[in-house]
Parts: sequence; structure tokens; C-alpha cells
Amino acid sequence: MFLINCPYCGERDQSEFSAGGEAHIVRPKQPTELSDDQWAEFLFMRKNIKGIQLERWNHAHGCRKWFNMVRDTSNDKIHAVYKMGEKPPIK
Amino acid sequence: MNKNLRTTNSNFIDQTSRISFKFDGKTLYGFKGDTLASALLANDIHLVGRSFKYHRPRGIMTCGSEEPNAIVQLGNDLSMTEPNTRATEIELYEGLEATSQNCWPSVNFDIGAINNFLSPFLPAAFYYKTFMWPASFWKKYEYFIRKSAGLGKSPTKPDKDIYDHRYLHCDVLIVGGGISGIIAAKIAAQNNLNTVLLDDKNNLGGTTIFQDNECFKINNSYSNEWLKKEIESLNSFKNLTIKKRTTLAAYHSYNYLLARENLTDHLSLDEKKNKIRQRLWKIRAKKVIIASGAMERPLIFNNNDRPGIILSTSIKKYIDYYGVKCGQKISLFTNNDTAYETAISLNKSGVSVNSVIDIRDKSNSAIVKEAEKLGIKIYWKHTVVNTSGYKRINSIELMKLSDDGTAVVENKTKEECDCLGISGGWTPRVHLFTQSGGKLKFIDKDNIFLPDKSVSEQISIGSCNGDFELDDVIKNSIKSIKNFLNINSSDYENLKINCSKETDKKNIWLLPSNKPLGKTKPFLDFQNDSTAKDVKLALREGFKSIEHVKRYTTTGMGTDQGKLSNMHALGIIAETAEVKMSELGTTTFRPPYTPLTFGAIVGRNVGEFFDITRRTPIHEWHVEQKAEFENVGQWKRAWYYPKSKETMYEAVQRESKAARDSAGILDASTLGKIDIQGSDASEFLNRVYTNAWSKLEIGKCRYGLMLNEDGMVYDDGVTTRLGENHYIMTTTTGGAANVLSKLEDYLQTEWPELDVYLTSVTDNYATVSICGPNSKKILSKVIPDLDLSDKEFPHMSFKNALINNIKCRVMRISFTGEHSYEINIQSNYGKSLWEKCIEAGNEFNITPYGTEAMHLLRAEKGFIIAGQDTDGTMTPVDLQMDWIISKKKYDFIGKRSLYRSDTIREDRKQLVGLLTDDPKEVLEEGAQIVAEAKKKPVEMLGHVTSSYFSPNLNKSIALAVVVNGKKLKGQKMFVPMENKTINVTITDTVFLDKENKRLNA
Amino acid sequence: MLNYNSPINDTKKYPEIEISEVEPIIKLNLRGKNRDFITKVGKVLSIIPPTDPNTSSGNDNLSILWLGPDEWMVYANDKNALNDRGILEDKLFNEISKVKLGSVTNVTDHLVMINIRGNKVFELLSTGCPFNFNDFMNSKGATTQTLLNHVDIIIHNKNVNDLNLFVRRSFSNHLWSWINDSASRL
Amino acid sequence: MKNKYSIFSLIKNAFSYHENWQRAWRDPEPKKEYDAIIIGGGGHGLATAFYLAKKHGMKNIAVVEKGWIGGGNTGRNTTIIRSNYLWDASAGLYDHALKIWEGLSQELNYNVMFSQRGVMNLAHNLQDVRDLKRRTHANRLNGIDAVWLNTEEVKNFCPIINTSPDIRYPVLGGTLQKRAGTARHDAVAWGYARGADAMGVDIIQNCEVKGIKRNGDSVEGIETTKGFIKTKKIGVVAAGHSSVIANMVDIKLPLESKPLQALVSEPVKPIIDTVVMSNAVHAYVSQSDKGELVIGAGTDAYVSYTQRGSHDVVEGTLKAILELYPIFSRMKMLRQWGGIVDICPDASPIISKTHIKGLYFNCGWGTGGFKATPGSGDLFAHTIANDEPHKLNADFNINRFVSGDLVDEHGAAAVAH
Repeated sequence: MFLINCPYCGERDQSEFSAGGEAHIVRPKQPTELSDDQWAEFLFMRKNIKGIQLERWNHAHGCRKWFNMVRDTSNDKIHAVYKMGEKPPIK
Repeated sequence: MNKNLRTTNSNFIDQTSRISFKFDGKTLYGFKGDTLASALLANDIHLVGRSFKYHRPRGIMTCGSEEPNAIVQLGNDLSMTEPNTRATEIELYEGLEATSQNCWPSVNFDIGAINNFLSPFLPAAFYYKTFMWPASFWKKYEYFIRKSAGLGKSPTKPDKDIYDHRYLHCDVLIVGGGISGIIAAKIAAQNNLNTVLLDDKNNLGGTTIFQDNECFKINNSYSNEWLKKEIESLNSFKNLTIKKRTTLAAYHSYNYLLARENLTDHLSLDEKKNKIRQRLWKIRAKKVIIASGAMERPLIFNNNDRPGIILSTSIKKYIDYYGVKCGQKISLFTNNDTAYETAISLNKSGVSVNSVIDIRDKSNSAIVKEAEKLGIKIYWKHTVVNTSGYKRINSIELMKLSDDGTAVVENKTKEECDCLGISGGWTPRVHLFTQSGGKLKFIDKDNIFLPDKSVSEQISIGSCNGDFELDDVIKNSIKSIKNFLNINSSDYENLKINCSKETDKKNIWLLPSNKPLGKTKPFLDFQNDSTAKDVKLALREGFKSIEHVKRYTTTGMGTDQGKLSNMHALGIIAETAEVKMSELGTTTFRPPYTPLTFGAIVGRNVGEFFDITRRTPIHEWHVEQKAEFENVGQWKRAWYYPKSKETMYEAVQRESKAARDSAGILDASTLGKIDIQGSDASEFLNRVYTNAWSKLEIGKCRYGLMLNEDGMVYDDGVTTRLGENHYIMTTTTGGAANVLSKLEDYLQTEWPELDVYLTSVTDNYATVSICGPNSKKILSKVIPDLDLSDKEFPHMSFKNALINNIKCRVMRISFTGEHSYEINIQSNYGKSLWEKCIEAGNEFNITPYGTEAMHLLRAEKGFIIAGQDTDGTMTPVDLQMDWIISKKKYDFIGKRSLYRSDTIREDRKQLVGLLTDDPKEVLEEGAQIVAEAKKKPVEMLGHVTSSYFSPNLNKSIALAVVVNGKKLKGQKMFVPMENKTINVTITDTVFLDKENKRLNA
Repeated sequence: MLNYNSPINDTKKYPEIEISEVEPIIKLNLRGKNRDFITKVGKVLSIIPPTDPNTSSGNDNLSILWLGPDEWMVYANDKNALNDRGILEDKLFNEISKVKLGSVTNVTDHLVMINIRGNKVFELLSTGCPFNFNDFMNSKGATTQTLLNHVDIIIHNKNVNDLNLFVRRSFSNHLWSWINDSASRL
Repeated sequence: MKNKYSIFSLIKNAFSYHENWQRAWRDPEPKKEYDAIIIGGGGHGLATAFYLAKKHGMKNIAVVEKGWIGGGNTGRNTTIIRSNYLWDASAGLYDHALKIWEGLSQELNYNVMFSQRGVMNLAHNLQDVRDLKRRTHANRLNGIDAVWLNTEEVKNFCPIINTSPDIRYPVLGGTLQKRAGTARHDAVAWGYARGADAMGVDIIQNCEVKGIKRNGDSVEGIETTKGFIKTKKIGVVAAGHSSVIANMVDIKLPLESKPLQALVSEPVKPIIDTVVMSNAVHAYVSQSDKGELVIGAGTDAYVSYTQRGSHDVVEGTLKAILELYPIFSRMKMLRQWGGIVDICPDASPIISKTHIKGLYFNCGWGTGGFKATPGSGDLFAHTIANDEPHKLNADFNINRFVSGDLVDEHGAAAVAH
């Protein structure tokens, strides 16, 4: 069970959170302009990185806020958390 | 044969309190403080079980959790019996009953032992190579294989015991109450850290606590005496929690650990009653100190598995700790100094030690000198080549080792004995370290794996970190503890420690014999009967990785998880394959460290607490009315209200008819309700629903359809505009939670610019829905001063109202097609309002109807239920609800997906109505629909999603999805059932009141 | 006349622990993002909503709990604290929601308030709550949202070994019997 | 084929103390070039190689495996085999596999212990009942032996299930496929490896793929820890690591790799003689020939390549086990482990060509890949050999995520296969 540092509430047990998948996949502003391929890219295609991944989490059973996390999927180490709209703290 | 095998020099056993117990039906006696194993040994019983494959007689081999052989069935009560318990871990209690496993008819005469003679034909993995002919016979072969496999028996009645959980957060968790653990606990506690110390035994002190030997002294007192005082000193710390009988089961990432505390397993049958049996501690520790010690290794030689062959330090523990002699003529066989401590202890207790057989050329350590002084015979550079005695060892044969240790030379010597102590050195318990994700390194000089890189806030100290000499253990432990906890000084700065140091080392993974390997039985995994030969066979056949060998030979797959066998397996693989141990790597130790009862893992989440039960404010009334309930998610919803002897069908027919003939009342409180406020509320709704919302007037309601981004129908419900920036949205019962978090997600991540706030108010309101031609009359009795005229209060509109001064919201909306109202009132008034409505409706025979009738009524009108008529593959167009897709809106969730090449197809599956040619014939929901009755195989065009007998139309009706259904109205179709084919016709989805007259009736 | 049926309406005593449903009193959920919202709420309630996470503020009549960076809950300390529930809600609604400063939602019956007091309060919570109470238990007014045996709860640390627990009404009967079962085994 | 396995060969070898058994497969160094290379030495990959050699005459091929063959999900799953899927495409795919299973031990001369003890899926709410009945009707019309059982019949077929109406989610019935069952997972990998090796296939272990060399839009070979290997056809069967390979050629797949956990109890004498699955209450269990209860837990919601999941998942599963089998409360968990499963949005696999010539992907099996092993290998071999999908895997192309023509099995198996 991870110990996740909610940017708003502080360190909490993983069971209070829900995972939301890869981060920074922005919903296209003009979907109608997109080809089926481009839309599918947004809808389904994922990097599914083994290594440092930026992903979304929600403090579902706490403050209900969504935030981003920098996590190494090869060892589950959480490197950082940051609020929605903020830039990833690491490159 | 009642020899006295008890000594009186143990202060851990209370010889004044005698305990009676049964083993294989025979009544025996032991003392308080005994384990089942020590008590059996005291009764001169070594043979306790039969091995897994060859059914060879097996005895007690250890004194702890690594025991591979002495596993028994505990208790014989059908609900309380427990298979595969280790005799070496069971504390003796009054009334204990244990029986041998995996033998028939008895452990002394076991038919299965035939396998022992067939063993030449049953090498490792033989089953992959046979039982293939004839093909159809595998099931028969398998029947016998399954019967002979398995060990103990599962209970066959539900467990009566209770288990529970506790969460625990601490600064420092120390695992293991041996000497290094004790030191760690004291240092941590003295520095005001919130400290927890765990030990799986009922006594702290590890092996040092029974080390009373001239050669081992701390500050001039015997090591065990010194340690006793240290342990006593721990009681003074308030910030130190000590948990005995508590086994660390699993070490997960982020220092999340699971430990099982045994609360009643050691109590007598009466004392156990109504107490929590085991507690699972869920521990989150800032720092973890592993002091889990080391396990003594066996030696691998021919017939090394006979009852009476015991690890040497276990023999020492039995004599020094439990005061039990494992035999009267004991030989010891070793490759290190440990056995000499045992020899000296035995000698002290007056047990004659035949000799110590040592594979080393010599040793000059103090402890060996001490043994020699006592006149104990030592065979240097010798090995045991064979043992005899079927059910109990009675003699051994030894020979001299060649210089390179690969062969034996000169003559055999035979030595009679009733017990053989063996010691192959020590294996640090690195299991927990590896569970935590740490990597190991191999130390060639000691032939051990040690913790290398750690990934969590954690250290290993003492022998689990490779320190085996008393002075190293203490000094290095103190050093690393201080370092780890950032502490400068401790009580232990200048301890004076004397101890015997090992001077010579020698290790031979597989000891040679005078017979060819093929003719010998050098056991590696005692429980699974895998031998050194099996490992070599696996390698010969190309199984090179340890994981392959393990799986192919089942070495280390027993209930002991190979605690004793893994190292030798690795050693033999490395030797045979001529690779370095370090390159070979080790097998992964998976949790749990020792087997963990399901009950403890589940805790109290059983029965009533298996899952949450959600109740509506009106629940009690439904119960009083003997309603049958339906599970909808975690909710309990009234399903139907059977009167006297009514069947479900009859009740539902009556309820549905009454609702249209006069009046029905439904508890709709479970519908999700989301309060929406903010200046962008309308824009927000535009984006989440398929239809347009900006123009919805205040006080009006509108039905909305919500899609997934992939264009498929996700949820639906009515949303009401309460004010300029204020809406209340309703969702499906099952969808409520998901819809809210999905909407929050969009608000927070995609549209942060929107000024909108969402608050769940599902539980704040009870929702009473009244429908039917008389609903208006009834409501006017309940809320006299509310103008219900169609002009003032038309369909799809809302009014605030007061009922006896209590605010409520009344919506005129309908899910049945009848004239109907939904009253939302503060939950705590819900039941009272409900009763008030019933009272007001009595004169109109108002009828409470449940979810089943509700489903029927809406089906008559062709209204969908998301999740029943849709399955995540239906678009609004497929549902023939094109009208609800705003053409004007630029975008909404899922819009783009509706225009993909597959979703724009005209001939997708579409929602239609179905009428059976025989109006009495009610279709089965889920039944498939085809165009040709006879053809096989036949293409399936769709399936029945909802189906009922309509009491109001007096015929069977159904909703279905059918390929190209829109165009097929009037078409004949077939529903092929197992035994018959039902003729149906595709129709419109609306069966009743197409003109919606009843809405305003 | 409509009768008021709170879901539990009961008090249970165990060694060193007492559990009771507090007779329902007004609870409001407040949402807002900017300073004006904070000051306005402060004006209306004469209490400033706390901006530090996991804290609360209050006076004799009211408590305001921090639920998130833009979410608070106001509740009356007892049913006599405010004679008219309506006024407070309407006042806040008109001064906040109406003028687009944020949202005000009545959750009085949405949440059930259970008071737990006694020396074993935190031992009781440790039987099903992953939250770390080590510091929490010593800080009066501390507030948290977490899970108790898989049920969402809000906890307000009123006083030493005396706290209010809020749970959604539909879960309350289930949680109540769970808590009692747990308390009976401490 | 090399030395045949049988009771006679066992007896014969006994007299030479089993010291004359031949290797099950060679341990060759990679050649300079192969006609085709399969990346991934799990069951699916080895089966692919086996059928490429056996049915399509491609003998100059290699299987490269970064660890040891069968060390991934093949050796980590709960070995459930069934074909009672909802959609025609899935039913076709999985039943094709099931038919091969039925003769596999003989085809491989390796006892994979395929045991047709039946698989039962339980229904716990009214929607379950609708969904499972819908599936059963579809199965029947697709010629798959699935039948609906009422609660009493469920009890008769597996007496230890708690079918009391008083439990939280009572058993309202279930479906049964008698031809379904379990097999010995390791044996499948080893049997295919031995068979493929005998036909000349090179099985190269401890050989990690570091890159894929392309010339324009066609493949030229793979960079590995054992050097460059030339080839014109690459079949990727890397399960949880599919995306890792895909990222080497900048292909994005609709996959997420998540931890899937499983556990076994200590071995006991036979107590449950079939496979029981329950999605609503989420527990599935069978008993191995060794006597262990084999229990599948669920996946975690986050991506992870660590082969470890969160404890809550295991607790949740055992909670459900005890709800349905209260008699197991005193049984003990012996071992728990995790695998990495690559999951598609529609819970169906991808067996497909790509826009890169000579590059083929077989992935997205999620939690249900084991049961398909032989069929997957056979169809993937066909696809690689002919550069065209077989009609049975035509629907499982990558393009379905663009067109929207998904094979959505969520309804049928939301939790696990």
C-alpha cells in the first residue's frame, strides 16, 4: 500500500485514493476537427511507460481533489506530486 | 518404554502444571511451556508424519517455523480443525488433539509407502512424461493423483472463531526479539521514539536466551543472564509496545507491514471461547529494523531424512529450553562450531554424546577445545554416508573425506545412535528484506546471501545481516542502529564481551557417499521429497534457472517454502552447472513469511460486514410491509410487496396495474442527486449532456443522457433548474458515485475555467414518487395549498412547497408515463411523508410498488434503463434517441465518437420493441434473436434486454437490440430457446399511450 | 404533522467508550475559491473558515471544518445553538451562491453525526481506519476525511478523547452496527 | 521427435538412474539471421513458434526471451481455461483454443494436465442473471457447451458454495461450461518449447531486446543483449511489456500494464472439484492437483511493472472467498504473487499486423491470456506466415480502436477471465 502525499491533505494511505491513468493527455479543444486516428489517439492510445510516468490520482475519500504524480512504474517509487495545472517538477 | 526424557534444569517449562493432550488418538502428557513437538519428543515420539510423494516416515526436525516434516492436523471438530500446522510452533494446551497427515490407515502403517519402493520410477516431474495414453484417461489418472496429493484436510463447516484487524503507526518497528532486536528496542525507546517490537515466540531472547556457556559472556555474566536483565529493563518504557506471538507476515512497499498476532491458539479449549483468535496488524512504520535472525542448515547426505535426525541447535533448544532429551545416544554431524555448543549442553544434562562428526580438517576455537576437554569424541574430516532405521534412526555409517571433499576414502565406521544432530551452518533470514524489494548479495566465504541495496527506510541487524559471533552481533548492531536512528550514544558503549570465535570453515553442498548418487537418497526438500538427484536431473534436461529447477522438481514449494532447502538447491545447481552462486541469483521469497489464515486476512469483514448495506429513509416501512428486497449496488431497494400468499409474478402484476388504474407510490430515494451551483452551471450541463440546457427556464425539468467519451450511453436522469445558477441533477442509483467523480474529474482537470460546484445530496433527500390518474388528488391532500393545475404546474416542472412547515421540492416528472409527482424532502421526514401519502391515498387504493413493477411500467412506455437496455456498446442513435442529441452544440462528452466509421454505420444494433406471436409467451431476458429459425450455425442479430407480461396491455412485451432494427419494424424474427423457437415481431419501443395522453390525465 | 426520524437515535456505552447519535442539527456544505468568499462567510458567521488543511474553527454555536482547499462544512454545536435552521442557510445562500461567490448546500440530513468519547476512542478507530491519529489525537479541533471500514467519514476532534464523526445517512445504520460490534470487542 | 515420453521411457530410464534423459531443449547462441523472430518466450510466444514450424514450415526461426521461458504470466496465472464468451469473435477465438487444448498433451507428447473439471460462473444480482443468460444463449447458438444452472443446481455441482439466501449477495444461479477447466501452466511453456526445439526452433533465453531496426516502413532486425539479429518478420508477444517494445518503434498501443495478483493456500486433500468464478462478488477458485486452492485476485487500477500489487486487492478477494466458502476461514495463504497484465479498453486482445511491414503484435490479453495460449499461437503464426490475419483473429486488429468496432467483453467479464 502506497503512502501518498496529497498536495492538499498531506500523507495518506493508498486506500483513500483512486488512480486516473496517464497525465497530461489534454482533451482536444476542437474534437470535430480531428481525424478518427487523432481522436483514437486521445481516446485509447497510451504510452504505458516502464519507468518515470506522469499520472493522475484523485484523493477520492479525502478532499476529492485530482492531482498529478511522478512515479517510477518499474519500482513504484513516488518521486513527486503536484497540483492540476502545474508543470511536472522534474523533466 | 517409558524412559525419562525430561531434565529438570529448564526454567522455561513449568513442570508443576501438567497438560494432557492427544496425538493420533493416544493420550499423552506435557507441561506448560511445551510446544507439541517438545511434548512429543518428551514422550519419545519422533515419527509424526509421512512425506508428500514417497510417504516416507518423517520426524520432528527443527524447533521453529522452518519445520518441513512435523506438520499435523490440529483438532477434529469439522469447523475448527486446522490442516498443516507445525508441531514445532503449536504451544501445548489442555485438550489439544493432533493427528498425523498424509498417511493411511496410520502413520505407523501407511499404504502410500508403496511409493517409496516405486520411487525409482517416479523421478522429478515424471507426471509430465506419462499419463498421456489414452488421452481420455487423464481424468481417471488425475483422480488418484489428487487423492494421494494434498496434506491435511480442510474444515467442512464454517469457522466459529473471530478475527480482526488493527492499524498501527509507529516511528520504529523492530522485527525479532533476539539479542539484537532487544538492543534495538531499548535504544529506540530510550530516545523517545514510538517503538514496536514483534516476536513470533511467546518469549523474547531468541537463541541467546538459552545460551549458558562459559565461552559466551557479556560484562562477565553468561550471555543469557545478561540478556534476561536487558529484557526486564524494557518494561519501563511507555513508548515501547512489545507484541509476542506475533509473526511478521508481509513487508510491502512504503514500510507497510502485516503482522499476525496469535491471541488464543495457545489457550485451552474453554479459554479460547468467544475471544478473538488472531489479529492482523496493519503497520505503517517510519523506520523498520529487521532482526529476524538466522536458520540452521541441514546437511545433504544419503538418507538424511529419518525420524530422529534433528538440527543440532534444535536439539540444544529442546534440552536447554524445554528440558527434553531428543535421544539417549546422540551423534552430531556438522561443518561448523554450532554443534559443539549442543554437545556441551547435552553433556551437561547427562546425555551421552557418541561423537561429533565434523567435515572440517580441524578447529581451534574455544568451544571446540571445551568439548574436547569434556572428552567428547570428534571425527575430523569425516562424513556420514548412510543412516539406518525405518521409523527412527538407529545407526549411522561414517567415512573419511578425500582431501578435495568430493569422495570418501578408507573404511566405514558404524555408530549406533537414536538421534542424529546435524548442522550445515547458518542461513540469514533475509525473506522480509527481499519482500520489501531489497536486493541480495552473495558472500562466498560464508556461502550466504545478505541484504545489499535496500529500497525502503530499513536496516537488517544481527545474524540476519550475517553476524554470527556474539561480539559482532552486539557491536555491529549497536553501530548500525545508532547510525540508522541518528543517535550518538547508547547504554552499550563499552560492553565487555567474551565469546568463542569460529576459526575454520568448510562447506560441501552435497556430501559424497560410498554409493553412486543414483542409488542414494540425499533429500533437499524434506516435505516435497525432492533430492539432489532430482535437481541434477532437471539440469540435465536443460532446466537451468533456479526458478525452472524449483518448479520442475517442486523444491522449496512446500508449506515451509523451502526455508531449509533453497540454499542447498542453489549450491548444487551452481556446482553442477559450474556457475557462481552470485550469478545464479536466488529465488524470490514471496509473502507471507509463514502461512497466514484467510480468516486473519479478512478480519471481521464477514457475514453482516462482508459489504456495506445502504438503506433509504423509508427502509423500515418496507421491512414492516414484508417487502422483498433487491440488491442494487450496495443499496437495498424494495423489489415487490407480496400480499399473503402472492407469488412475485402476482404481486408485480397487481402493483403495475394499480399504478395505472388509480395510484402507485415508489421509494425513489436511491437515485443519485447532485446539487450544482455556479455561474457556469448551464454551460457545464451543455458539455456533459447530449442535449442543450441554456434555454431551460427556472422551475423546469429536463431529461438528460450522458455519454462516455467513446460515445456510448453512460447514465441518464432528470435535471431541474432551481435558480439562475442552481440545478439539481439526478442520476441512476448504480451510477451516482461514478457520475459525480467523472464530473468532478472534468471540472478539475479539463474545464477548471468553469465556475461550478458539485455537491452530492443523495442522502439528504427522501424521494417519494406518486403516479397514476389519482396522483393529483392525493398530492392535493398532502399539500393543499399547492396549485396543481396543468397551467401552473405542468409536466416537467418543479415547485418549492411546504408540508407542515417542512420545505420540500416537488417535481412533476414521470418514469411510468402516468401523471406523476416526485416529492423530495429532508431524509429524516421521509418515512413520515411516505406514510402521510399512503394515508392520503388510501381512498384511491394507493399501492406501493417496487423496482420490478417500476421496470415493467417504464417498459410499457419504452423508457430505457441504462445498464439493462444498454451495455456500454449503445449510442443514443442506437437507442433511437437521436432527438436528444443537440445538433447546435459544438461539443459535449462523447460527441466526436459518434462520428467514427463504425459508430455512424446505419446497420448497428438498435433498440426495438418485440411482441411475441403468442401474447401469453413471455420472453427470457438475455435470449438471442435470429432471422432464420432452422439455420445452423445461425447469425445472432441481437438479444432481449427487457421482457415482461404487461397487465395493462394484457400481453407480453419486450425491448431488444437488433441489428438494423430501426428498418425492420414489422419484421418476423425468431428467439431460439433450448427446447423451442419463439416467433416474434419487431415493433416500436412504445407499447402504451403513444400519444402521452396519460401524462396529463 | 410530519415526524422526524433520525436513522439511529440511540446511545451505547462500553468500558471506556460511549457512542451516540447527536440529535440532528444543521450542517451546511460551503464551496468557494477566492478571498471574498472567505471574508463574506466570516462576516455572515463571524467565524473565518480555516485555510489550514485538516483543521477547524468555531465559536460556541458553530464549527467550520476544512474539507478541502475550496470546501468547508459548517455545523451547529447542538440543536439549541440555532433556533432557526432556515435563516442561516438562506442568509449564506443569498450572500454567497446568489452573488456567484461559491455554493451553499444544506447537508443536514445527508450526514449523520455520531459522537464518540472515552479513553478508547482512538483504539476503536484503529480497528478500521488507515489514518494516522498519532498527532491528530493531541490537537484539539483537528479534522480529517478518511475511511472507516470502507465507509467515507469526516472526523472532528472536539476535545480530548471526544470526537464527532459524520457519515452519509444511507451508510449510517451499517456503520453504527459495525462500530458497536467493534467497541464491544475492545 | 527426440526421445518420446511415456511410461515405458520412464521405466527404461529408471534402470540408468535417469541419467540418460536428453535435454528438453537446446541452449543455442543466436544465428546471424532468422526468417522470423518471436519476442517473448511465454506460452503464447513458444506456441507461435511451434505452429510456425509445424504448420507453416518456417524452421529457421527464433524465440528470444529476456528472462527464462514461461517465467512471466504463463507461470503466474490461475490456469483457468474456458471459451464461454459473449461475442461471436471472442467465442470463435477462445473455442478454437479450447479445441486444441483437448488434444494438446498428445500433440506435444508432454502432459499439460488439461483437466476438464468444468468452469462455473455465478450470478449474484438480477443484472448478472440477465448478462449470464444472454451469454449462455449466445454460447449455445455458437455451439459452445454452456448451460444455465439455478441455485439448487449450482449447489449440487459444487456443494461447498454457500448458497444461503441470507448472505449479502445470494447466489441467484450460474452458468456452467463442462469442457472448460484448468491445465498445468509450466508444462504448457515447457511442452511447446520442447516441441518447437525439436523442429529446429532456436530458443534463446536471457536475451533482452534493446531495439528494433527499421528500414523505412519495414523491419530489418532486432538489437539484443546478445547482439544484432537480422530478420524480416518480428512477432511481439511480450504481454505486460508489449508497450515497452512498441515504444521502440514509436507505436502507441491502447494498453495499460497493471498488477494482477494471485495466491495459493497450503495443499489439502480434494475439497473442490471444479472452477468457480464470481465477478459480482469477485472471487474465483479452483484446486490444483497438488491440493492447493488456487485463488485469483483482481488488478490494481494503476500502471506498474513491479509484479507486486496492493494488499487491499488480496484482502478483498479473500473476503469474497469466505463469503462464498465460509469453510475456508482456517485455511492458510501459502504464497501470493503478482503478474503484469496488459489490458485493452475493451478487454479483448490484439492479434494484428501493424503499419510497419513485418512487425506483428499479439498482446492485450489482460487477465485472460492463458486459456487462449494454443489458439493465440496458432492464429498468430498464421498471421505472421501469410502476412494476413486468419478469419478467427481478423476482428482483433489494432484498427478497431480507430473505427470504434470494439469487441467489448466487459459486460461478460468485467473483473477477470
